[in-house]
Amino acid sequence: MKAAVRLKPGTHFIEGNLALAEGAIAAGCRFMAGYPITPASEIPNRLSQLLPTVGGVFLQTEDEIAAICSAIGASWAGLKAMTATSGPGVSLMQENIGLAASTETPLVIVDVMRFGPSTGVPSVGLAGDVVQVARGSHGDYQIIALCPESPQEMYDHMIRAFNLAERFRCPVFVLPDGFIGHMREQVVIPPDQEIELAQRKIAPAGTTPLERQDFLDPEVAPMPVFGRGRQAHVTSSCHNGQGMRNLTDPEVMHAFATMPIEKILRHRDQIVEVAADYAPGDVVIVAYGTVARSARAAAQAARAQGLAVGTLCLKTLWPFADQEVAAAAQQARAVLVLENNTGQMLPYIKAEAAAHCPVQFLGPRLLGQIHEPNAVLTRVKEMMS
Amino acid sequence: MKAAVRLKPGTHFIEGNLALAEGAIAAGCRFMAGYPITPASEIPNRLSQLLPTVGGVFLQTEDEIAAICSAIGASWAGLKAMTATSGPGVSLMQENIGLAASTETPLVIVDVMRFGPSTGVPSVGLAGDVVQVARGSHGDYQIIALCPESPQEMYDHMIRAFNLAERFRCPVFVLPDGFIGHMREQVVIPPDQEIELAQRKIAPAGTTPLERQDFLDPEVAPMPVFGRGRQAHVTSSCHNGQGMRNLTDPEVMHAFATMPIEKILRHRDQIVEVAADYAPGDVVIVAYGTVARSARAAAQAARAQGLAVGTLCLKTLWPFADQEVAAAAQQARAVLVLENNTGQMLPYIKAEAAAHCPVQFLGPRLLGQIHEPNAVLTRVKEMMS
Amino acid sequence: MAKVTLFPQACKGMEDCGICALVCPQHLFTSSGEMNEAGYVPTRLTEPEECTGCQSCMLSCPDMAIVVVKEKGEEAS
Amino acid sequence: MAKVTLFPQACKGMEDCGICALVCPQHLFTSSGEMNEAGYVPTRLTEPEECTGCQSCMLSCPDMAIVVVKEKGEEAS
Amino acid sequence: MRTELTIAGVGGQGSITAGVILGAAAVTYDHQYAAQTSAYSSELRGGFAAAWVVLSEEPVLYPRVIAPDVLVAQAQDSIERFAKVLKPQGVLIYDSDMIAQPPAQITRAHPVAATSLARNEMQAAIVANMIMLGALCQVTGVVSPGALEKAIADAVPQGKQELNLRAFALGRERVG
Amino acid sequence: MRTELTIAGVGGQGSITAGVILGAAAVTYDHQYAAQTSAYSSELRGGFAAAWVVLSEEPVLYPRVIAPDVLVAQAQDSIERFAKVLKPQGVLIYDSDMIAQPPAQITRAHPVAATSLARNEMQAAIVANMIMLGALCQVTGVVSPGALEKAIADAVPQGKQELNLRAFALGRERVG
Amino acid sequence: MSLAEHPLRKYTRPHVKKTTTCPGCGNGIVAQAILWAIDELNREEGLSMDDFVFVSGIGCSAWIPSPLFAADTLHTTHGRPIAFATGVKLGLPRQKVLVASGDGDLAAIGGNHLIHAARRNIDLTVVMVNNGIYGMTGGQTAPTTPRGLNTITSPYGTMEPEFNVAAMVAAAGAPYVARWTTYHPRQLKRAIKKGIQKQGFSFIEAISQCPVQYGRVSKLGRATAILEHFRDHSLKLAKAREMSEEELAGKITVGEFCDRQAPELASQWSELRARLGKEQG
Amino acid sequence: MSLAEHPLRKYTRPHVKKTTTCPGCGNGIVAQAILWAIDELNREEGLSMDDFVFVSGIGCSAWIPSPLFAADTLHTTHGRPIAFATGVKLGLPRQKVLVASGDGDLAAIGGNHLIHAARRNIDLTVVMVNNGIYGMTGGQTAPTTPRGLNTITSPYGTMEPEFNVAAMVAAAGAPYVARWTTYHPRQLKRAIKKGIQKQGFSFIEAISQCPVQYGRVSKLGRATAILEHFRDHSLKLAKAREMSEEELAGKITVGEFCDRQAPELASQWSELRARLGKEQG
Ligand SMILES: Cc1ncc(C[n+]2csc(CCOP(=O)(O)OP(=O)(O)O)c2C)c(N)n1
Ligand SMILES: Cc1ncc(C[n+]2csc(CCOP(=O)(O)OP(=O)(O)O)c2C)c(N)n1
Ligand code: SF4
Ligand code: SF4
Ligand code: SF4
Ligand code: SF4
Ligand code: SF4
Ligand code: SF4
Ligand SMILES: [Mg+2]
Ligand SMILES: [Mg+2]
Repeated sequence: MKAAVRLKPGTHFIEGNLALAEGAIAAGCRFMAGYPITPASEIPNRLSQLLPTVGGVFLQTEDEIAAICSAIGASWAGLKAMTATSGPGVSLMQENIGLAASTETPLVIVDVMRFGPSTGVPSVGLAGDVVQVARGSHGDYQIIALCPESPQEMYDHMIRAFNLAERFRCPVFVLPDGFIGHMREQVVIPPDQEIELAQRKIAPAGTTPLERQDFLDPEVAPMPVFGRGRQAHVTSSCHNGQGMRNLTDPEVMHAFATMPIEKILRHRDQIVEVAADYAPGDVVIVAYGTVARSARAAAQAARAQGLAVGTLCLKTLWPFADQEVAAAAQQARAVLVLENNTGQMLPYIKAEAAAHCPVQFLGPRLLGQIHEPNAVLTRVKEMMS
Repeated sequence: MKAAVRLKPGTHFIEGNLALAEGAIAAGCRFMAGYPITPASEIPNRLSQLLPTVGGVFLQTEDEIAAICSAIGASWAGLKAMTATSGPGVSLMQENIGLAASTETPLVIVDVMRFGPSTGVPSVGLAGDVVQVARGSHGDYQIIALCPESPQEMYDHMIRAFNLAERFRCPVFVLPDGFIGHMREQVVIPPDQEIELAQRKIAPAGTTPLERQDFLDPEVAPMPVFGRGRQAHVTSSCHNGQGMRNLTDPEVMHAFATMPIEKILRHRDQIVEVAADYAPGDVVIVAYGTVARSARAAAQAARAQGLAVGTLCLKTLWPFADQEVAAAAQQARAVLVLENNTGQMLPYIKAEAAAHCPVQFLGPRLLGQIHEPNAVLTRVKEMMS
Repeated sequence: MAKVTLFPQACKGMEDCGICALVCPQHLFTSSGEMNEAGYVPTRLTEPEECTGCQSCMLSCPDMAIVVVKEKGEEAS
Repeated sequence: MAKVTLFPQACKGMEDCGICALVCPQHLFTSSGEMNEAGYVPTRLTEPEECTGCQSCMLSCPDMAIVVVKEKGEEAS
Repeated sequence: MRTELTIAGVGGQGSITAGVILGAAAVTYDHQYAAQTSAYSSELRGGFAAAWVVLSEEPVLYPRVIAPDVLVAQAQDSIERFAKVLKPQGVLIYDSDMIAQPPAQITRAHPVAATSLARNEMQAAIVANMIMLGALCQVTGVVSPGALEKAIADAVPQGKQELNLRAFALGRERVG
Repeated sequence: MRTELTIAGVGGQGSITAGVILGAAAVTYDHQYAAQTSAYSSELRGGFAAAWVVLSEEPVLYPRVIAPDVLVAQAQDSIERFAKVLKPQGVLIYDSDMIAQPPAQITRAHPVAATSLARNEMQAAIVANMIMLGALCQVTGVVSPGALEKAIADAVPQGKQELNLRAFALGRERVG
Repeated sequence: MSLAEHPLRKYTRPHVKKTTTCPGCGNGIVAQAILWAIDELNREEGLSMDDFVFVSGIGCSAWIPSPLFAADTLHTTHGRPIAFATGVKLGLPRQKVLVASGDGDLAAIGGNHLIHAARRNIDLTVVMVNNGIYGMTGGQTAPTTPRGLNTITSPYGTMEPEFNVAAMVAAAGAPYVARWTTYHPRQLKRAIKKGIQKQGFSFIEAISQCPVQYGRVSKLGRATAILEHFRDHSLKLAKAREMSEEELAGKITVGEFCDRQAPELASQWSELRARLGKEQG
Repeated sequence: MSLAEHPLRKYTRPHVKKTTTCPGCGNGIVAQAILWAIDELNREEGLSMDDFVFVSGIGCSAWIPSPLFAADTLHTTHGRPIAFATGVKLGLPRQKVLVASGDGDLAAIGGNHLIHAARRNIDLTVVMVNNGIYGMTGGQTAPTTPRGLNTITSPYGTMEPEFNVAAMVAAAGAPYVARWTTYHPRQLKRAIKKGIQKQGFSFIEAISQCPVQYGRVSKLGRATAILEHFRDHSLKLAKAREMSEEELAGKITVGEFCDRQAPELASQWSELRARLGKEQG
């Protein structure tokens, strides 16, 4: 095969997974390790064509565990690295998602979510992995997760994901469902020079661990990437500020567990993104991903009928938009939570909203199908009456 | 080695992990597959001695994935089966936890929780896996999880866990932390004949899948265990009421995902167990596991000082004790949540309580150490003032 | 001497499969020219009497669309 | 001829380890009888002049507690 | 205005390709917005295949087709699956070689003998979908012919463009 | 009444075994409740080892020792780690072979020359911990001697019982 | 003569009228080879489908027993069938447990279970369909893909060498290992039969055609073209052992890699339980 | 002469004054063998610690490079070091990437990464410490435990045979495979050096003593007793190949299992990127 070529700047009509792959290249991704799985396979399929043309590497691993581990390895080698999979792959990656979080490794993990549990229905999308990406590994840790609702956002979120991963030295998930992954829509690709890219801070030349605060820096610490003589000491065991293993000092333990969480939460305002469109007294529909589109369509229809209905669409799922949800609930007459699953984010939303207004939940009529705007409207009217 | 012998009925002073192993044998466990890991290793160590003496099998597998898979296989072979591990092992098992849930396989999974994330501090206990056991696999599913707070409960909960697994055909977790796993305390072992054991319902002889409702029975369906000519058709793909794969019918999909959840939620009153000790107007401390003991000690001290303080200790973590928490919050002046982690169950508790009273969280002063009753008392007093 | 029975409804067709035609040492298979319910054009036997009963077609057919019964109670080898 | 240097603070002791004593073809190692800071009783060389400089002890010591320098600039083999 | 279209057939007829080209034409050359989804069964033969396209002058919010304004049916199976959800005043464009009689309640039904035209006039059964696209363009005008022609040229392999464009033109001419 | 005890030493001195036996005696033969926890460093030599025991007539709620009523110290290191948390009126029992001078603020300090007694009188350095247990029993009476004797017999290997029981008795006699 | 009269139909679920594999797919040939082997064992030793548990993973080849075979079948997760089968066998030591799955399933993601089951020597019969590709997910590289081939995820040519799975499984300790192609249905059947009869771990690699995905990326196209390739490039192991690596390039070695005796795990467990049960009792 | 004057101390982190392994543990011998090999390469080819990345898993043996070695070190999760190392190598093709870890880590839970890295032939040097046991978790059976031995999780005797890891890795495709014991520190050093120099996947199995756990369960006890066992039971591969299986029982075969040339993955990637970069540019 001759060298594949990236899509030119301009408007394209492409499926979400392809938009995501183009976004990865534009974001500076130079390493992907992956294992095929429906409905994410178009991502490795495409990146195996593109990566070597921009000096990158694509590795099809023996399984998803090897995929995330080699992506982490490549990140420590200094490359912007990613993997892409679906729920079963994320389940297998859980142990090393924790490693990435606790070693503060920049990494982008794409989960094109499919109908679960277990093998389920590979070709049908469902937002069933939204809590597993944040809480599926053992212990306390914090990741970032973005949730696109269109092929355009699949492109845009990849750039944001790599930027956040580099900026905060942490794993960042991009969480489309299979429906968006396979849907085609207009995608505007900007010229490279208009794309702002973040690069990780790298530990200054010549420093060795004892001179640095590599891990437990309360701010995000510069990363001692490999191959530059910095004698990085990276370990998934509890370690002190220099990265040195320490399994006895309670202060070190506490910091080991909490610092990588707090460095993200402290910057939550730079990370958390919502699309808020509501007024005081509205019934506010809270939604994310594919069904955020149902929410907005329903609100549009409601307003056309003169009803006070607003929306709060979560673009980041993690860190959770606690303040934004609470703010909406404070002004709202009631909150209606739409989720393309049995209500996984509901407790998190309710925890922030329930003190302020009634909270109800609406799943799709049948799991695997997305909410029809009419069904949402009907429920909103019931809530109002 | 000569045949090992079980502990005799009576009072023993033993560590939690040994109590748990004895409980497993008493519960009728006849298959364990496992992989050593601190702080759970005493369980395989002991069960490898005991199981063959009662006609059972112990298999040390190549990894934790194989452990859960062979335990599921053994369960379909008709044995009461279990595995035991710690957080890293649960992370690796996630994919097949989903399989067990969706194929409705009776299975007991012990997670002796250790300080995480990642390798963390193996020898220090921490309740860091309480959400991962319920939400760490992809898709929507429901498990049962019990949370012992003493070696005695490690024994008792194992019997309950096997009974619930058999009764509801689902994976049941037992979730001590490493502190309880390694702590020694009095354990009263009853004579076998006083222990009530549940056995799974087995599909009637001679039936083939087409004559049964194996999977999607709204009640818990009889299990067509292997080796009895029932031509069981077991699959982790979406399947219909006869267990036959079906990836196109939306009604089948919906039922595939929701039935195994609802069969448990419908019987939540038989499953959910709390220890409630509060009066109207109390500050109610909600806690579970090791730190439930801190909660009760603090409440005892508070009452001795004439303060209105009560406790609600969760014995089952999943299904979540939503009604019990809401009921407590309705009567409470305020709720104080103690967790031996950074607040993983907090959103679930707050979601039910926040509409009724203020909710606060208190973690241990340093993660890895448990709450001292005095620290709890101080916070309670602050909440009262 | 052998009796070959074809199940044209099970056959996935000469054009898409055609394995029987490849493996028959007597070259007895050809297209039947008629579409079955599934949309494939199954094979047919040109000269059944030339069949040696070798059963290669039966063993190689991926869709259990062929049975060859040897006469005089011979067994599959 | 060779010069053997021992680092008794690094040694984990004749009783618990004793590998140098096993591998020395000249049987030159014995217990020093004195406990080091870590609580082990390190080895010592009985007759340093008998050492052939074979370096077996150095290569086999798990705790980098022995250095053998050959004289006349010989190299480790 | 939001227009919902369904293009359906059996595997191998190119219904999904037609849907993709329709969306691409609208977005790339007609300054419209489009969202396109699809489904197909796993059988190589005899299964079903369908593309759904939502067209609009504004960004499409709800991306699925609920009740199509236009149904393009390439097989009897498509009628059985989708005729019942067609909007009351909806348009049906159907391959009259494959569908003998459209349901009576559909008042705006336009036949085109796509299969036989493709076979006999184009010597390429494979371009029946382009004939259907031409018919769709002619009857509904939801996307301009020029835009569709450019999108077809983009989508088909080098050397096959002329054939496909001729089929598209034929569909525009011969639709009833 | 709740009694908190800490038994500490360096690896190999058997402090944890002593703690386990203490708890077992209380629970199995003395009708008390006990919760016992422990910690040790990974070094084979020179590390630290400690057992914590909470004794009570009622079930033990909070299972950790916060401020011990009794500290059994088998090494200087144990004093450094734990003397500061000993309750103001707390009891210290220490191996006077290992610890020259207990901290002045500890008023109730009881020496016992466990190491030398074990070596010289028992010809078994390993039973120093039993001597300490005897001393503890004698000084505090938190668990009855009979219960401790039975628990020791349960815990040690066949054939070593007599030796250990003698050491226990010696500790009771010789504590200062 | 109705469909039901095919002699193997007595071993298949009555409501499964047709396979969902693509036309010409080798999976059907492997499925039949298994059933013909069982048919012979039925006639010779009285074994029936009730004596079997079939376990498979995820992938096209994993559909061989499930839902087709009228027996206990366990269709598991990708890569794990051997691990599940191990539990089944230890729980039901008298059942015959047969695993049928793909090369990606058993030798890529499932490789660890494969080598450890071989080492343990647990009495399973594993039939691995090696079609050199990931069929189900659409033509990506498998560890078994020949070096140089352009696949969907190796568009510039596969850089990694083809996995000699049978040889590695033999080296891992399996007592019975054989390899045949779908062009050798009789030998395949015989090897599977021998595998079932063997008390111990047996591994049968069936080189097979995936006309749709492998046919596409290799440009061999049709099933028959791939079968012709098998016919023209197969080489008996005995002969291959005398040849140099260069001479063997592009060849498919077929035959029995090993056939030896070794203590089997499930039966050792039965003995131990019997012994300890007596000691206890 | 202070501690720092040990000639290998220039390769270790200055603040790591002592190892935390048990007395007599073979891990220290293996650590030294690696450093002596590097020391020779330093003198002969000018390689320095800055040219290396060391990767390990979890287990006692995984502590060999971490925290001791003064270089980039990556201490990962149990079983996964080879997978991490693969990413490191592809990202930094000019670095030498060396994996040192235990038998449980690399051959039990990590077996799949091991065989696939061997097959892929990616330029890593893997040093596997085979102490026949799970040391860190307290003496449970490892796949490398000899049949019959009573361990903590096989109290009635291990029923599974001992894994011949080196032979399997060679069968999986590794171009360089050798096995020595800690009684052979010179040969071990030479094999590691050769492995580092080899462009391709090299695997060095170091049979080693765990006096604490293996010593306990085997009743061999002390480090020196286990080393004597190695001394008395080691057998050169060339000789072993002429012997029957029975004669080989209980023997430890040592030597080079293979040493061959094959296209390496990371360098193929470098070539591909160069080629496509040109086509693009
Ligand atoms: C954990 C997980 N990863 C990936 C997949 C997606 N997947 C399904 S089948 C398959 C590969 C199938 O290849 P193979 O086993 O060779 O079977 P074939 O289809 O070629 O017969 C993959 C990667 C999955 N189902 N689960
Ligand atoms: C996923 C996971 N499972 C289990 C463990 C526990 N664990 C730590 S080290 C180890 C085995 C170590 O054995 P080996 O690799 O042979 O190293 P050794 O200690 O013998 O050198 C195990 C099972 C773990 N850390 N992570
Ligand atoms: S049995 Fe043999 S000869 Fe007869 S049709 Fe089949 S393949 Fe041809
Ligand atoms: S082999 Fe079978 S399916 Fe294939 S063409 Fe012949 S009869 Fe039909
Ligand atoms: S160098 Fe050789 S002879 Fe000298 S002390 Fe060491 S082992 Fe003995
Ligand atoms: S080999 Fe080293 S550590 Fe061991 S006894 Fe000798 S000098 Fe000490
Ligand atoms: S894709 Fe390939 S392996 Fe799968 S069924 Fe079709 S031909 Fe067979
Ligand atoms: S337990 Fe064994 S392997 Fe681990 S450090 Fe001690 S002697 Fe070495
Ligand atoms: Mg395959
Ligand atoms: Mg080991």
